[in-house]
Amino acid sequence: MNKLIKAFTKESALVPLIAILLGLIVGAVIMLLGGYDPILAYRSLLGAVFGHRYDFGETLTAITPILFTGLAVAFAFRTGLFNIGAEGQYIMGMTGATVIGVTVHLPWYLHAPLAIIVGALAGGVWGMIAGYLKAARGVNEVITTIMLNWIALHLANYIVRQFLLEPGKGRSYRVDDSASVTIGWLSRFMDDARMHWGMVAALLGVIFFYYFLWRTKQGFELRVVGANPDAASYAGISVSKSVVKAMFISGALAGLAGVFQVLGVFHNQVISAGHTGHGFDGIAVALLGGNNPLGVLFGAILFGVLSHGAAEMSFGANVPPEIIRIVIGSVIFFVAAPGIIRWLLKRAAWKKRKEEAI
Amino acid sequence: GAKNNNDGGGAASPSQSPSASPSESAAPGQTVDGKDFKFAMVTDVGGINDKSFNQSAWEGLNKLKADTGAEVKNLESKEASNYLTNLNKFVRDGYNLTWGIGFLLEDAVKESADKNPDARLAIIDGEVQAPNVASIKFAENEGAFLVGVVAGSMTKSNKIGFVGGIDIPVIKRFELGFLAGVAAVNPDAKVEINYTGAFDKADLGKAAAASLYNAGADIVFHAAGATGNGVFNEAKERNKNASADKKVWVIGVDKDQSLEFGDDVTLTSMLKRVDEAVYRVSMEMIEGKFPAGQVTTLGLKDDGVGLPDTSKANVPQDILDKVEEYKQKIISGEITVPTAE
Amino acid sequence: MDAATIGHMLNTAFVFSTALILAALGGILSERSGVVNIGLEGLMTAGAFAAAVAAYKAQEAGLGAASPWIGVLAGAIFGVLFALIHAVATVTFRADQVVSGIVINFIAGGSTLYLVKLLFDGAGDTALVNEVFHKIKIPLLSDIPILGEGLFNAYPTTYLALILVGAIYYMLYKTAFGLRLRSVGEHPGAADTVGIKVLRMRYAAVLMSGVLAGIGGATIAMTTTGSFSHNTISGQGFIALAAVIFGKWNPLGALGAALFFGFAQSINNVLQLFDFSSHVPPEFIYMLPYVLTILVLVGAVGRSRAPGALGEPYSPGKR
Amino acid sequence: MEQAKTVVEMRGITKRFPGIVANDSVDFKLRKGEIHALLGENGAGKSTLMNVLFGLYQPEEGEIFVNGQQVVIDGPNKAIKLGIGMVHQHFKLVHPFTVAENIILGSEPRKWMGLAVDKKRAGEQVDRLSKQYGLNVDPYAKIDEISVGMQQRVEILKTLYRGADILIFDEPTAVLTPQEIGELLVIMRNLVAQGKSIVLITHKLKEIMTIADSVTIVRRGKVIDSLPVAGTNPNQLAEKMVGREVSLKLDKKDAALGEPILEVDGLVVKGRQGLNALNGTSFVLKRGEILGIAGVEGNGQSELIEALTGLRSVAGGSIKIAGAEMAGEKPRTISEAGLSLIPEDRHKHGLVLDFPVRDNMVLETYYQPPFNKRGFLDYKAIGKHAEKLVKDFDVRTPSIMTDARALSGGNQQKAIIAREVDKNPEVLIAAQPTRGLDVGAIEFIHKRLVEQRNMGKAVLLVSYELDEIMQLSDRIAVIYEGRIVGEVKPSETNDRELGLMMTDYKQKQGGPDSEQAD
Ligand SMILES: Nc1ncnc2c1ncn2[C@@H]1O[C@H](COP(=O)(O)OP(=O)(O)OP(=O)(O)O)[C@@H](O)[C@H]1O
Ligand SMILES: Nc1ncnc2c1ncn2[C@@H]1O[C@H](COP(=O)(O)OP(=O)(O)OP(=O)(O)O)[C@@H](O)[C@H]1O
Ligand SMILES: [Mg+2]
Ligand SMILES: [Mg+2]
Repeated sequence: MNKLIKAFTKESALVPLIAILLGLIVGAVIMLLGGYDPILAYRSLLGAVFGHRYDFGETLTAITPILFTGLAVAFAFRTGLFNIGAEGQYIMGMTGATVIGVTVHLPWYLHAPLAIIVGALAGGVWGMIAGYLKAARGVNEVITTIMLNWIALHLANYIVRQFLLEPGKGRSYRVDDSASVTIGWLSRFMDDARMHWGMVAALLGVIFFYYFLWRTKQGFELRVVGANPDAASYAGISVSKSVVKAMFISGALAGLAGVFQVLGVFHNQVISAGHTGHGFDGIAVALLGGNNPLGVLFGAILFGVLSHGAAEMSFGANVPPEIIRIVIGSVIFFVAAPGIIRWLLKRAAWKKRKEEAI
Repeated sequence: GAKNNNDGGGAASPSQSPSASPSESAAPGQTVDGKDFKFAMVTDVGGINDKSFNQSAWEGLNKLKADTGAEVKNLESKEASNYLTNLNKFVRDGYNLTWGIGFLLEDAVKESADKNPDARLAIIDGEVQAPNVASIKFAENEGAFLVGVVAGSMTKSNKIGFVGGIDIPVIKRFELGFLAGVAAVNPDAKVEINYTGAFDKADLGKAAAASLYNAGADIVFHAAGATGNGVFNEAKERNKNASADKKVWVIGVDKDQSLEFGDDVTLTSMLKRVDEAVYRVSMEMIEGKFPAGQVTTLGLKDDGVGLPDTSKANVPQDILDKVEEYKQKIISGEITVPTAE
Repeated sequence: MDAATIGHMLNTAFVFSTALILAALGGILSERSGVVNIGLEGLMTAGAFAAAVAAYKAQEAGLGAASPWIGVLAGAIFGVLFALIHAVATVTFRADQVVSGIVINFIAGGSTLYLVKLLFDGAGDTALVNEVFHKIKIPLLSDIPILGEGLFNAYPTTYLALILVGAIYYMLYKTAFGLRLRSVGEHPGAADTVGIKVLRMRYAAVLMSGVLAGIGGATIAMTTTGSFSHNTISGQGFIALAAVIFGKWNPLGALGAALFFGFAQSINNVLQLFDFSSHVPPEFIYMLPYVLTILVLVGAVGRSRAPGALGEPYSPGKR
Repeated sequence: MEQAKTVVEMRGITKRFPGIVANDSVDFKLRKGEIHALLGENGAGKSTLMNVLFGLYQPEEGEIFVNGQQVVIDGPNKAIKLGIGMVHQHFKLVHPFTVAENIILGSEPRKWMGLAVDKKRAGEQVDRLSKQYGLNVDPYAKIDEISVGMQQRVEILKTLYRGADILIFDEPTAVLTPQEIGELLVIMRNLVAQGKSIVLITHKLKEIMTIADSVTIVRRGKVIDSLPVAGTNPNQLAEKMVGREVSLKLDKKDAALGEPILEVDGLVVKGRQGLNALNGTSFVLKRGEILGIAGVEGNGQSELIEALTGLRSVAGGSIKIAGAEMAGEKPRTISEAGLSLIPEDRHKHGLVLDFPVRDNMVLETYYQPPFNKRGFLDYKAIGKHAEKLVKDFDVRTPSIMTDARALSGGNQQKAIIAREVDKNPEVLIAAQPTRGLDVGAIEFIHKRLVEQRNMGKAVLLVSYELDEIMQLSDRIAVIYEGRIVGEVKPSETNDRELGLMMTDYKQKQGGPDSEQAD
């Protein structure tokens, strides 16, 4: 608790806040240059997120997958691995859940859990491939995960087209209702927003992330390997095993993002022409959150709020929604380069002093 | 079956000539007052300037605005989970009719319609079973048959190419119709099929076209969205220095692509009158004749698909006559064009 | 498979590879100086955007065949502008290089589309440029079997890329500038103590990577798409990054890697011409380039060794 | 005229780092043609002072005069122009480059109108310089492929190539073998003879007595004294630098030998290029003794340690700990069988620098009770344990939550020793346990090793420093080309004999078995 209080009073908490402010200012300036009204735009944005129960609910739904992929990327980072493959693991998670949701028929208390587990495993295995290739053959995980993203896309399309396709449609059959993880009463309360258990699971993911890495024996091993693999092997920790394990867990987290999109949001899987971007957004979220579980949570919220609100900005103020990517990019930029903020603050202080002197 | 019929009062049947522009077909014209009406459309990730499908739909709505004074608006989706939220934005804002453009939005339209029974929605290229939704589909196979006739008649090498986006039912209809059309006029011609796996990768389209042309094809029909831009670029590239007898052709899709890429490479295009359909159905909404709950398939009969007038530039009249002949046979039911394997 | 087919495949491979080669060269320069560059994707995006817009404007202004070259120039300039952000963040302010690279991708993706919408009345893509590059047959050389069709009937940008491979190889390994650049990436402390301006070298390298990746993006707009939209650059930057690593941070290696990717892509289309391909699900054919890449990496002996100080910001006071 | 002879004068230099005054108005004078030693505890501020002189740090206060002129040294470039060169404690060499490339870097000979580096001329220049000062390096060898001693010569050549007259050596001997040290001292004399002036930072009093003309002693950033070497002695120097009396002599009672605990027999281990790094190594270590492994670096010591600890696969032979076969076992199994290691490279192998001291203290035992409870770590127990070790071993750290990176080298080493000794091992391998440490820290560590032995444990000491081996060991085994070529008792041998055995054992044939110590 003490730590938490300290965290908010330190410069480390001030920097993200200033970074967000600066990011929004950058966005505003660009909107002004483009001839748009930033005040109206930001008001629409906030209105879109907090103005209505429905929008609030949908914002939560938008946060869920990127919270998972953000955790996935951050987890790998913590163990010394750069997982650019959250996208592919996400797709495999989707596919695993769809396969179970469509082809297996079970009572709800078995069906949904099975679909979740299989989806997470599928994502995990997909991550593990990169981990194994790194551990056994020394192949750089950056390359393999990039390649595996594309392979996952086409493999998933194949599976959907070959085994799950609803005739005449470009997508799978609908998953059984017994596999659905929507929360009916909450959706009704939220004015039909697509509420599902994924958000809860993602929050559990945050807690798992923290507890596993900092409280368990295995997490300790992974962190040692991440921080100094040489020292790890001197301490009797198997580096290869750790790498595989870490990529499995990271992949499973990303896979869960896909699982809950299928079971909670779409209820089917389409033959997809390209990547969703959730995996890549996960990298941004992880970085925004400094690879800390709590930071990732805040990062995902910020990211989710901004991107969900972007549609309303273009709806209400006619601003191209791309502006939000510039805002998010700038925020990450200022978070990553606190030196710039300090420099700006110093200049501001210096100027003030000069003015006072005159 | 019932769902494939447009017998809901015949309201959705456009009745003009194939190459008619929306303005000519707008029979009621300025006399209709739509000032109190609000229309909207939601696209997938492509956006309204995709030079084909979405753009066509948006043109239809803008025409409506010009003719009736109705308010129109669009939103493009950044990813699949935005489809529903974007549709709902309009539905909740009291829009009279909200369009989902493309089969990808089918499920979202269904869900929005179920949750908002008082709202009116419509879907292009999809089929939604709901009392407050109008579904508009196209018989792409019929149109593709006709361009197949053109290709089969005009190929010199007896090799023809087809570049598809992704192997999904809609595109399959293009492929099968095209194959049938070629086979009808030129059983000796061989059609090489190449699916690129994407609708948005011009580089893949270019490479696919290159391999088809290298393999001897002189005409390539694409049904691949923006991937098809690569097909055009490859053809242009080849024609730049080629002698007249080595000239290659592209058959465009959705819109009259000769307007974009020029007559020198565009042999003809397989039109899909999304603009017309959007305009029509919206107009019916204003007139109080919205075909709610109906699935309308627009084929040759309804001029929902067909060839543009500009085909004259490259396709000789005798072949166009043949095309017209086949068109009548399809309309009369003498020929049935396959829709699926 | 006959010689002509192989020649055609090689030709297609070069079309794919050109942008990858250029961007990978950019990646090499940046990373050889010790600055990780996952912003290649964004730099290429900026380059493709600028090229499409500038070439379009040039074409409108009646500049004709010079238009694509103006596009390439604009691509280089835009690439540098975005690379400058990366350089300021990572070199001056010592921001995490990975983070900064991701930021470049974000901002480049967002701002180019924003500008497209501003410039083209809300459209999601630029107007089509008709004045694009055309393949140039080199007399005599293009008559060589296989290679003639494969290599000597190519876009001017392909020749440019190949020349740059040689030039950058020479620069890195034969000139004093190259020696210093590499030393800065291996051991900035060592470079500093012999009086090399570490930060200045890194700026130079990162900015050059902006030029090259920008040109790389421009070649895509000026040869394959003829326009710019949200997916003109979709993943090529990451593949180029893979080529940097696969090619062991060496220009020749990266050339080989980029060609390999291009070739694997072109196999794709050729395979579909064979009758047996109708028995293979197309998805497996699409996967092929990526699967092949992984297999080759697994088979390749020897781990690649990254520049010693890659990813480490340099501050003179730190040990 | 004293002024004329002074080449460098630093006056009132103050350099602060966050939370510490590294140099507190330090005065320092270097005369032409002298070797001037800088002496002080770890963290006293020696390197900082010299980094200021070399322009790497800017002092907050103070003035610098070079050859009587006041100068501002705002970067190494300036220092180089002033004729100052520095051989850093941690070499500043670009490893994938060749020797010549490293030397010419930054001022390369050119050809083709400056376009290309003239590598041939570079090689010739390096060759010439190397011969002139008797340095004997191969200009075309890669840094990766040459020994540490050679690397240091490259550093020296770098300064000479740039025309340095004032050379700074920061702990040059910490990483060298006795042979290399001897050669370095010759080189330094050579340099002085050719008119260069040298600042020598070292912790080894013996070296100061041997080679230096004057010595300046620093403690906690302040100069304590500056005096000619003639007329002082090691004990006096040690006292001045630590501020208390230090016993340079180790009290050690006779060994009480127990049964054999570590038996290595015919050990064969593959090295880098498929050659055998260990070639049938055999020795026996008994309870209650310290066995010193003496040898020139690169004769299989690293491989021996890695094989013993399970980090490297064994191609043949056997390793028995307390009678149980351990060859080919996993590191953890071996560790649990009672083997502990103080690794040679504390930053790379011994510590996770970005982890707090607390976590580093359980790096090998985190999975055992009471630290691990059913898969979960008990940080209370771990913290308590760390507090105890920090106290018992006098690890100077602000808190157990301080990152290991922030500790000084001596304290990092103490932390490692605390951890390893606390495991209560049957066999403790200490590899270079005091490299780079000051006399105070060395004294502490040596005492701990002897303590272990007195408790009936076995200690295997691997060191390249003959002094340390001679002082600590009960028995010395000499390793040469992957084989134990002789065993002697320290009381029955001397530096010269050991040195000979280490370099060419054939002269002492008949040794290994007949000399068996009992
Ligand atoms: N870059 C730095 N940042 C912060 N503090 C530093 C830095 N360098 C040195 N210090 C501090 O300055 C003090 C003096 O360090 P210095 O390296 O000069 O010691 P030293 O006498 O060379 O020690 P050693 O014998 O271990 O080499 C140390 O206590 C350390 O805390
Ligand atoms: N980045 C840093 N920030 C703060 N203090 C530092 C930093 N690097 C080193 N120090 C300080 O420098 C001091 C000495 O460190 P140094 O590495 O010189 O120790 P050392 O005894 O010379 O060890 P070794 O010889 O093994 O390197 C320590 O007290 C440490 O606090
Ligand atoms: Mg020091
Ligand atoms: Mg030291």
